[in-house]
Amino acid sequence: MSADFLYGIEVIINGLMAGVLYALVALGFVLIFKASGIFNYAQGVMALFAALTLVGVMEGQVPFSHLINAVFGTEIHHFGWEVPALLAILLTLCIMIAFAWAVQYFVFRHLVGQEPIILFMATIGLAYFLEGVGDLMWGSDIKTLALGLPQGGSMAVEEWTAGLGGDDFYGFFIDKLDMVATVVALLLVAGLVGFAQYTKQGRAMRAVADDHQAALSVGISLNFIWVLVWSLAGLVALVAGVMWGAKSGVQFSLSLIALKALPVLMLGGFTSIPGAIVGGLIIGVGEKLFEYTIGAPFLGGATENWFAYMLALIFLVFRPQGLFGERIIERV
Amino acid sequence: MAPSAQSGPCSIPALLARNVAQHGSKPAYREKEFGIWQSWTWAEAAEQIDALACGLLTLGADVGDHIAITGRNRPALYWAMVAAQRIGCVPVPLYADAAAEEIAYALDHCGARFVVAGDQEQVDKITDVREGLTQLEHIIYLDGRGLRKYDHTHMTSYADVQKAGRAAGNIAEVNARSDARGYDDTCVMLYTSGTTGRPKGVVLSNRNVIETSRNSAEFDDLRAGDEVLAYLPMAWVGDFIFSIGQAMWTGFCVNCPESADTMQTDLREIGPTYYFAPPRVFEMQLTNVMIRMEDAGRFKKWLFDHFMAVGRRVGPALLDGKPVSTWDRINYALANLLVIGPLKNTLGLSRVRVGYTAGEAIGPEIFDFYRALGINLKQLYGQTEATVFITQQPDGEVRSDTVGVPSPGVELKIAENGEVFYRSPGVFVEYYKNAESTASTKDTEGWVATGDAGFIEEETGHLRIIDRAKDVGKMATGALFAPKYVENKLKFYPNILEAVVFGAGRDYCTAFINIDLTAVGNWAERNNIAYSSYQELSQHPQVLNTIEQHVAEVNASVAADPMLAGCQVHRFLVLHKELDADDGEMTRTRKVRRAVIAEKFSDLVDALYGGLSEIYTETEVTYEDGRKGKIKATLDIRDAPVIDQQVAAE
Amino acid sequence: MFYREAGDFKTSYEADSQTFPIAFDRYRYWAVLAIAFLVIPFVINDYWVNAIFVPFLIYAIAAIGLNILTGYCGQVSLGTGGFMAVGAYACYKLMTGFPDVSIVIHIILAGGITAAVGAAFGLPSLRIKGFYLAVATLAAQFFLVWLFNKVSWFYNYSASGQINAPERFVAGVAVTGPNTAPWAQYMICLVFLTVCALLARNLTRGTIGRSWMAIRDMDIAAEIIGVNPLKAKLTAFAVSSFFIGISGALFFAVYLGAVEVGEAFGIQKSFLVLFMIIIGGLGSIFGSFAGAAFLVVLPVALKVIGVDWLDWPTDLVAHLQLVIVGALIMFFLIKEPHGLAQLWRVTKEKLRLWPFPY
Amino acid sequence: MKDTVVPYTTPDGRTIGDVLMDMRGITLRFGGVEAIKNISFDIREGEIRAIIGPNGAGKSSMLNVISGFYNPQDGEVWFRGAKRPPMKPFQVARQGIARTFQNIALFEGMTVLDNVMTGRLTHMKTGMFAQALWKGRAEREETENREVVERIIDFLEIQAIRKTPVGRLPYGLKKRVELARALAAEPKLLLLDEPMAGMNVEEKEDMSRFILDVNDEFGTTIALIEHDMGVVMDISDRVVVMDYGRKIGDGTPDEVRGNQEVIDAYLGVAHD
Repeated sequence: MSADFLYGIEVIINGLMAGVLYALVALGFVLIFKASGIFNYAQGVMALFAALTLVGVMEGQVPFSHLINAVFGTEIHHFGWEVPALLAILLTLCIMIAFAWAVQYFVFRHLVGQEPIILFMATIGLAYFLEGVGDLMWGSDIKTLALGLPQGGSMAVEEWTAGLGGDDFYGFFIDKLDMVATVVALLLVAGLVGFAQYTKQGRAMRAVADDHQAALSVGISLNFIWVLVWSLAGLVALVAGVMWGAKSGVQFSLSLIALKALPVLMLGGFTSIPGAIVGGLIIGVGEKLFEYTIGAPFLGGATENWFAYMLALIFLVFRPQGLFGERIIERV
Repeated sequence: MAPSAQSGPCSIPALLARNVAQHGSKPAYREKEFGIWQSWTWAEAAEQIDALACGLLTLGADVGDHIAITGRNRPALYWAMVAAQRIGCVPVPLYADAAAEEIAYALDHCGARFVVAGDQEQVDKITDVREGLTQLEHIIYLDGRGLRKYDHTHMTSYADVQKAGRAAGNIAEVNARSDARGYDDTCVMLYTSGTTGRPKGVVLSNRNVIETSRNSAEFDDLRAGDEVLAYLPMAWVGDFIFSIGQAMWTGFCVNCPESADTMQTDLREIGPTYYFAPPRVFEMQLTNVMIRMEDAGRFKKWLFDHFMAVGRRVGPALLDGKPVSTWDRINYALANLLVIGPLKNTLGLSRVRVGYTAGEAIGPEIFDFYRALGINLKQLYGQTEATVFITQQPDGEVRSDTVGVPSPGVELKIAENGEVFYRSPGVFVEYYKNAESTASTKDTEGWVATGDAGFIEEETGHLRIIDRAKDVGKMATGALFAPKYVENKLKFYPNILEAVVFGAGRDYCTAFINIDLTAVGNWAERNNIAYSSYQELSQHPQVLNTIEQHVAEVNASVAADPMLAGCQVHRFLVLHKELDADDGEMTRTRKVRRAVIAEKFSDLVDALYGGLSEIYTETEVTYEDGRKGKIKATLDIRDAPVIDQQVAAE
Repeated sequence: MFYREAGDFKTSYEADSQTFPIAFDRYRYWAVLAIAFLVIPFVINDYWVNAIFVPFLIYAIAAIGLNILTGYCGQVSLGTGGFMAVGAYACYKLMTGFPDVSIVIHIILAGGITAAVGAAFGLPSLRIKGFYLAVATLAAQFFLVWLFNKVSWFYNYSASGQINAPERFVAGVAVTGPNTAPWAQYMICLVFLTVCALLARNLTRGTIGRSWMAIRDMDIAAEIIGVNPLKAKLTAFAVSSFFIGISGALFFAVYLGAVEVGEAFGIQKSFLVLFMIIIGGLGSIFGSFAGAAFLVVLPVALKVIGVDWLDWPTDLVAHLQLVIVGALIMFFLIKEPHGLAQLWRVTKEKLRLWPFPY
Repeated sequence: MKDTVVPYTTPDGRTIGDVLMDMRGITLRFGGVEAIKNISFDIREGEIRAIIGPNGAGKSSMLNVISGFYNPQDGEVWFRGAKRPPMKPFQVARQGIARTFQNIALFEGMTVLDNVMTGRLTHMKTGMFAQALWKGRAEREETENREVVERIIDFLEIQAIRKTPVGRLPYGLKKRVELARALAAEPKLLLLDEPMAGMNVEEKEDMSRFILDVNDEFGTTIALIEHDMGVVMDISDRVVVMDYGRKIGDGTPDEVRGNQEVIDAYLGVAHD
């Protein structure tokens, strides 16, 4: 097999793995959107916040230390202990759940029945708010997330695949972390789907998604469901945050993965879990391939920034409801 | 001072011509229609009038014909009156809300050949009674809405008549006719809403209208550039003088509201500088203000009460040009900025330079409220036969209890029975086709009986109306007995709903009082005084004390006028039931039936004069469902403090 | 309280439908204009110009633009930053390409070019609605920024990848370039803002404005009364982009002087302007001003209080600002979806009814 | 025209003229469902034409075909003597067909005046640049159209609420404002979708009066849907009766009343 072709395969594989992560983030959106009709722009910032918190907890940072120091002229920074990763993750999860409750209680409870666009703008506000809070709590300096996840390319794969091509082919370069991430993401996706399908809360969640009134009438508490989905979104955010954070450090740009997820959703449809997954994969592969074949050689690279959007945009014009989204029928 | 027929314009059309010449491009009429104030300059108005006049000629109107006009206040209808005068006809405005048969009577009585009707409603009323009216030839309607399908053989739209007129080109004829109008020719005929018997057609000459208009305009220095809101019935002499007489004389602008129910907003938009309203209108406005202020926040409420108090203290003084301390002036300026100014503005009265009220007595607190706002609200006394003005209040001499000094050119005299007579250039020509009523009202020297009893205060020269002359009686002492006068004074107290004063042929006056359940009830609640029934409340000692104070105050003010000092209430009792039309004690229009009451409660009357201190009585009452029942009660009889007349005189 | 409307009546539809029907408002409007044009230029100094006035004036133009699209026509756009960039780069190319044409022409042309680009990106709005569209406009944002980054023709192949505004004059006075007098910067922005505001007002009060609002309130009903949705939406996009383009041009040429597209016109810009109209008031020209003023003054105020008075570290204050802005957005969306403009309207009504409560 | 018709005069003196709109064999399907099955009927100038029928009879679908929301799979729509190609609603509007909706479709964000002014959009031609300058052409056009609108506002007696945002209005008034907006377009054909739905008795009487007045004063041709028989029979000249997408009756109210099929299908329903 020719090297170019094989490199193409490699690109696709990497694309697929990136796609899984996109899908993961996109899932966070879909969960909330299905249940509450809210398009949660803050998803990305939630990931950032989760990662920041995780790091902060592990390192035993004092929350809001900057603020406290500034106000009281103290000089405190750390509690002086370190928290083991797993415990830290649990703590972070609790915080994310508390956050989910707060969001529901203070914001969206008051916006029930508003147009989607209003809710969307509210989440943009939320994103700003949360980013500010995160920075206030843990400071805005870039942090490294040391969970001991494997780093660098996987020699095993490389050697194992080197044989496939001729002399000018050195085997697939695949990042270990990406592999881990892919596995985790797949597990999480599976878990979520399972949750939605087979648990009582999951079924309630879907009921709410289908029809609020009906759900109410069978005694499902909307508030509870909404807090639940926000919590799940928090979980997703945490995982995504960990993966991305471990990959490229915990910093503001992390919050931009939300922007990555948007086209995924437009492609897959805002209301479809499988859509999110497929969409994620398409985007992941698509942008990598485009960059590899056209972007880098002809357009000066860095086309990932917009390719996904263009793809989604063109796609939308022909199929506004996305791949798997329910058909939008206009009543007169 | 009255100019002879030669000098100056001697008819409304002549005045119109003068206005066109003097301020042809100034606004003469406005009407709120289609969302904006449609405006006509004097020149434009004159053109409209001419067109209609010519049109009427084509319809064959002859000199001396009567042309009836009915509908709500609209410029086009005012033009119709002038157009009629242009061609030597007599305009006869009718009450728009009059019933069909009343209209039928008027049309038949004046033998109108043409009617200018405002809209479908008016047209329908006329067509209903048309058979009876032999002379009626043609109906001219203004608003064609819903009239499309009507038989148009004897009906034309206002616009079409004008079109015909513009086409006919017989303006010369029109001018000839209006030039022929003399100073003593009929200007307008107005039907007095007859309280007794048939309405009478009061004939007013150009002299009447023009001279009263001129005098009254000079009296209040009305000028071109003033704004009035024409919303009172066109058939009422007041509206004719304000909206045609004075408007034509001074050349000020007449504004017509969009409809009756938008009157308040339209008033606010126009902000008239010269404003007339009967007391009930002012009263209604005041009540609205108070009700709306009830819902205001605590601070606003406090602000309002505080600064209205300032206003009440300072406002009238400022209006009357009395000396006011600088501190008060500052206070008032502040009040004006924070409360009074905005309030006047929302009421639409902030530009009022001269305001008049007339027709019935106005409550002092109402009167003072508007004076406190710095609105120059004055009272006048007049009637159709006088072309409105008999007396009016000059600036700086305004009081709620007089109707002012004789208007320019008016002479007054008081007959020994107290009836007021006047003589003036405004005195009407005659009652149309009714010589004997004319004779009975107007004597050979031109003195006219008003039918009201009153007297003139020596020191001020102000006229004070006591009562209808026929209701004024004599007491045993020979002193004047004017129950209504006293009753009104009593009724101005919110606590007192009704009062009936006795004393005709007696030595002194006594009174029945009805408490106002809402007012007194509130008071009782505030001072947590328990009561189970109207009756119990009415006999509560504290209530009686309050009422006694009121009576005392009334006595004091009554005693101030020597002529009436005899009418002070010496003894009174508070009735145990409300006087009620169902029990025949009042008319449906809530006027007390003195005789009936005196007869029904004879025991109480006797007790009052018999010097008892309390009396037990049983009264038959009718409940809502018509059942009859008896209520028993023991009523206190109180002696009210009176001021000795000799003392008062000194 | 200060309103005296009695006698302020209308005798023509022109008078009835004028921008400030109430005399009192009219006088206030003229007063503001007079101060803006005749007083401020003479008292203003460099700090105020750069910290408050020029940014305010420029953002106000952008806010008006976005408000036309979002507030009046109901199409949410997150591409504002990108469109501002178009304006900026168009202006730059024109300035460098035709040095002897007046800068004013350039800025207007820049607006026109942006209008074209905007209309192009508006095309999807026919098929996709609500926040689907909002997300779609992000495509514009990213694509455009990428474009101006990668294609060096746009920045005349300069090594830094930056664009720098050469010195240009209006009536002999330098309005761009390093040695521009503060008052000159202020004046040119003020003039553009005033004109833009007037144009916007005229468009929104008339036929086009009504078809926009019809589309916003109920697109089906709009169609049934004869509004062509394509035309309405595209005109909205075009007009909106025109204003945004002008603001972008001014932002680059007059305010910053030198621009690196990523940081000057990133997605944060899009959000900033969106926030301005949310806080200021959707569907209100005045709201655009209020919002712009608010979000321009807020950081300065925070900085003055936080850094200068309490001497906290700058980054801390910056974070606080994020929190406050975010919270405000949510607050307004919950409590007062029509923003400061609505608050203003309510107050005005109260003053007109004074002393009555209703 | 398929068949020539003689103009005639109604008892109350209105002239009913030529065929204005002719629906020929209209069939409309949603997926498998046939909402309208091969229906033909015509609407003549100056008449009040009612389409009645029980719920789900396909009345609204028929109205939506006329106003261009749905394009029928089979059949032809003839308007003013010409076959109408498939059109978008706004093109239909520009042909001079205005309508109201059963569940009011007003622009809640605007005042009554602005709402009614939108009805004039099809009559307003000034270009964007002229509008941006406002003074001159745009302002003149605005004023001219405002005059028309004000007369309609006056006609429907909604002067008092001229400047109120429609959001604040009660249901009955909203219906009237929507009628005003439709009238403002000075349509050749006015479609009313259940104009009296959800109204109390005297509101219904008012609305009937207005409909008759409109038809009388402006000579507007009116087609209306209503399932309250009583009102329809009083005000309409001719009635089409639909049931399950079929036409089961067509003629004057009296003829329709007589029609056995109608009685079975419809009045039976109406009685219980």
